[in-house]
Amino acid sequence: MSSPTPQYGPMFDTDELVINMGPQHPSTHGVLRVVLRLDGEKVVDADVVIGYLHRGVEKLSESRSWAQIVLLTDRLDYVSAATSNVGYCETVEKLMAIEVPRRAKYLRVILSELQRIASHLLWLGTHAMDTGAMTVFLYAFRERELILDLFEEYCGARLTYNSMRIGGLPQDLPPSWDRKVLEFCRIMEGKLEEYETLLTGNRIWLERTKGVGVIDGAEALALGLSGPPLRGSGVRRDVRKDEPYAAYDEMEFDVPLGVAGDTFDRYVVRMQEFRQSIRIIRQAMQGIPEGPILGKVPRLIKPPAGEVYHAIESPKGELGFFIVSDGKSMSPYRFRVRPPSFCNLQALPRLVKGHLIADVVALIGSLDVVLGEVDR
Amino acid sequence: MAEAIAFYVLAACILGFAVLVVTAKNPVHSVVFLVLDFLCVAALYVTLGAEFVAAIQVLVYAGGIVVLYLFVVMLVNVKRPPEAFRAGGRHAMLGLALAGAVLVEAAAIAVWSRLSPAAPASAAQSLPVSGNTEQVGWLLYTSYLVPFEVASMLLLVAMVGAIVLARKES
Amino acid sequence: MADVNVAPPAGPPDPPPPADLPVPAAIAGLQLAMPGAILALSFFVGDWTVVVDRTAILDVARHLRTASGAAFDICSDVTATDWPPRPERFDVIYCLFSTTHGQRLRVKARVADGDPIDSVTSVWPAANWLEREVFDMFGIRFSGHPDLRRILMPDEWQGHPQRKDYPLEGPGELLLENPLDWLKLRQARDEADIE
Amino acid sequence: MVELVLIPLLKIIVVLNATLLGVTYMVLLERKVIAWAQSRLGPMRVGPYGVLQPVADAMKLMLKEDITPARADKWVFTLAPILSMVPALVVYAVIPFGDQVHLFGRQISLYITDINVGLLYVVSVTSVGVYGIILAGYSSNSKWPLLASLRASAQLISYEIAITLTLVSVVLMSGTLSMVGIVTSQASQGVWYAFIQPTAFIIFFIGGLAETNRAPFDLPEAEQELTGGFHTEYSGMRFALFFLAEYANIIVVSSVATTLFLGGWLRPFPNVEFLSFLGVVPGWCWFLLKSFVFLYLFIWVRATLPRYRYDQLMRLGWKVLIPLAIANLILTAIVKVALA
Repeated sequence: MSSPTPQYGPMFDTDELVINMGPQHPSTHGVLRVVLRLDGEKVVDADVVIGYLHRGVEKLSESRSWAQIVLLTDRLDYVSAATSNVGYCETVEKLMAIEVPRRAKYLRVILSELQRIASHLLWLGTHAMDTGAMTVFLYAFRERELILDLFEEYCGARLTYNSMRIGGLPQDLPPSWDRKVLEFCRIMEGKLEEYETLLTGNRIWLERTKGVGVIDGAEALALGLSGPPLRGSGVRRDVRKDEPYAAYDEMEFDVPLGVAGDTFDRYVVRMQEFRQSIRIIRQAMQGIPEGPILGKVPRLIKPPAGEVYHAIESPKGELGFFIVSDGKSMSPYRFRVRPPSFCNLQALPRLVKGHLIADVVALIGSLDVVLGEVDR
Repeated sequence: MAEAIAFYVLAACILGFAVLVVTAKNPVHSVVFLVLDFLCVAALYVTLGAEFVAAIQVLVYAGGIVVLYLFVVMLVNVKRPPEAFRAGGRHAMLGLALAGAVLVEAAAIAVWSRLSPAAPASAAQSLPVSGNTEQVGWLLYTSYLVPFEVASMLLLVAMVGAIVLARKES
Repeated sequence: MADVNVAPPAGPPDPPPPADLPVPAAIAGLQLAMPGAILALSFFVGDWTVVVDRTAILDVARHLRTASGAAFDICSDVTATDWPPRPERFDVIYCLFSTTHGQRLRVKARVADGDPIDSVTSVWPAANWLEREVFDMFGIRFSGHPDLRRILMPDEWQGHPQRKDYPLEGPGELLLENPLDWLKLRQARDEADIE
Repeated sequence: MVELVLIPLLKIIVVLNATLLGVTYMVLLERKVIAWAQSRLGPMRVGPYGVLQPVADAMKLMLKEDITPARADKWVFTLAPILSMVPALVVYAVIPFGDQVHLFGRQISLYITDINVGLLYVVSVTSVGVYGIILAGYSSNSKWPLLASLRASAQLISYEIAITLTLVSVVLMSGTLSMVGIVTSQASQGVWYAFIQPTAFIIFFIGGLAETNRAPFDLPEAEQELTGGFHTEYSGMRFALFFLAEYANIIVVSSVATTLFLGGWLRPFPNVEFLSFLGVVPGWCWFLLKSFVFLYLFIWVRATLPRYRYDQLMRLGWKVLIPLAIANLILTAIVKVALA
């Protein structure tokens, strides 16, 4: 309307409603707090408040030995501990110029991709649950359980694996583990169809996700999105392809891309990544060479003085480690994590603006943040 | 006898709730009393043998319109300053005058019907259908067709007007 | 487990690149465009680092973002390190990546305690939260930042935890002798808030 | 005296108790069916296969602390669950569970009463139930419940229109508003109205889902969005009343749908002679069976579908269901006049 906004008398109060979503809220995935300013149900502005799970991992690492930090990285993205392990170990290996045996590299790929499937399953379950489709949640957890079993058999833990060592891996595969992994891949392919039957063609699901939280590629890059949220906007950026680590340069896989950059495309990208991960696991299982699993690592890990940054593609996005060693003490001088969840979460206020409360929930789900990693 | 008792109890409730509607300090409480008032009115209709009107009363007034009142009251969060509760003022005088007018009108109708009784009561008997609902329907679509259509037209106009007012130019 | 007998280091080694190694086009372009801004060049285990002047950081960022030879469109990370013995005790570090050229670059600026540095949020919006975290953890002020608040620590927190002189166990100023007293105080405050 | 007071009183007691029992076991049924849909077992600990779970739930809810928030509107806060529960139970007065049975030497009809505006009674009484939700949200003095109650009021009013329009189509077919009359007219016309009014039937079912705040229209209590919706601040027995009211309403909608569209207590194909052996099964069994199908459908839908968003819900109600219902009504009227 061209006329100025109507001025209500003192009798009426039509202020915007400021509402606290979290830190205790069923769908903020932990302890995320979003302060929403609402006009009716429409979000006018959002302020993301984080830090409720801040444990000072970066500070703590400055007084832990290099090997001990592996298990701190478990607790960053606690639903995807193996990839965090890989990221940290590779960073230290880069700093110390340790050559990792090829078998270890292959195993890292297999474990990372299993972990990616597990993490994406958790995302799928919670994302669907947030939009009200609760059966998918239990289906996804059913399959995630299989992966946790595989990890348990490999390293004895189900969540915080501590499954990597600087220079390689702590142990070789247990007997007949490879068969079980392939069997899992077979099961998983069938189950993917099941999820897609419940969601991909579902009209309500389409209405809830299409056109929600649209962000174009350029803006997504500028806002620092990485991982599936960035690829959902059509930007071909995958650390596994751009800066190959472990044995990814020997794997053949596609990088699924979205077009519209909305919640649905982010969903589709992750659903495709399931299939790509299975493809990578199969290749790696087939091509896995014999040999040692631990490289030549000095008894006392004491990297030379210097700074190093190394990034890997975690299920959430680009997981980077920036480590400074002073070359003298037994622990890093500075240990910095570039958490993908943190940087992805940054885009939330931009994404939710103008959408409804229900979309806020869907968008938090579609960014797939883990607060352990956001707050560190 | 039973009917008379029911009538006086219901009438007392209606009047009591009506007073509460206007005296309640919280607008939401007012609306709640209004609902109770309407329910009592519906019960009164039932004692008169007009089940259809009673059901419609509950459905349209208690179940529909007052929900919208409540909606509005909650949405705009009406804040009445303390001085609004003070007695006196022009509004109070105006209200008193209106109430007086309504009272006089009601009394006039009562007196008038006493003087010339039984004229409208026979209309129901002459209808070709029996049953409460059918009679209402018959009357609406025969004798009162024009007023009925005019009323519905009026409502339509009001609705369109409301939509036009509420629409935001994009 | 830090060995207390070892004297604290006065800064990163920042080894200069070997003479026979060609300098990437992006850095060469920067050298050409802003020769005064670059203080040092470093190459270590495959990572290139440019140390630039604190006051020139915004111009350097703009150049690196827009120049065709650089086109660093992703700001992966903004972080800092603390070297207390050095007069300019902080290094603010920007990890950049270019999707067009597929290469990485680290930009580093030295900042003294209390000195502000220009915010690069206008160049890379992604730096918004990252700079907030650096502010929160190190107390480095970014001038021109749209929303410089603490991000991980509570707003009323005293001190900056990632500084080297900040004890690992925290300063302990919030803990009274009897934690119950503190809880009671807080409850009284909360109840006053509700009423 | 026996006819006038004792028998209706007994009927009311039986129906109320059966309803409350049915409601509690509806909760168990839902938990079980959803569990099976999700490859779980559901409650298994209390009694064999968890059949005593409702008892345990009731105990728990009764023993729980009944909390009233500090700045709640106390009267309204107490009134709201009652306003929600009472209409849900009062509706059962006109639901015909069966025809007449011979019991203790008396003809006893299997319904509490048959009033000539039965259907209108159902609609109007259930429409009052919305106050429970709205007032709960308002009186909690909490933001999430307030949002939920705003959603609820808009949703219930919108879908009530569509539902009522479909009911009018049915009434056009039956020519009566009496619930018993509608069943007997289906018997005399020899067809369930679900077959001649399929559009109305589907709209009624969708509207019923929305009216009872069930998935995919469970926005007023969308836990993932509104942290529990309008009953966020309620605990103990007052919460239980909301819970019971919701399930009582589901059973009401199922019963009404059975009565209006699936021939109530009639056996399948009431006019097909060679299927008359189906008449061995008493009418109330058919009624319960048909209602059960609906209840199962409600649960199945909940286990399958995601939730609509508020604006989509409104669009579906106003731009799809209501126009469809109106078109169906007009078509029905035209056909009826043409045939007459």
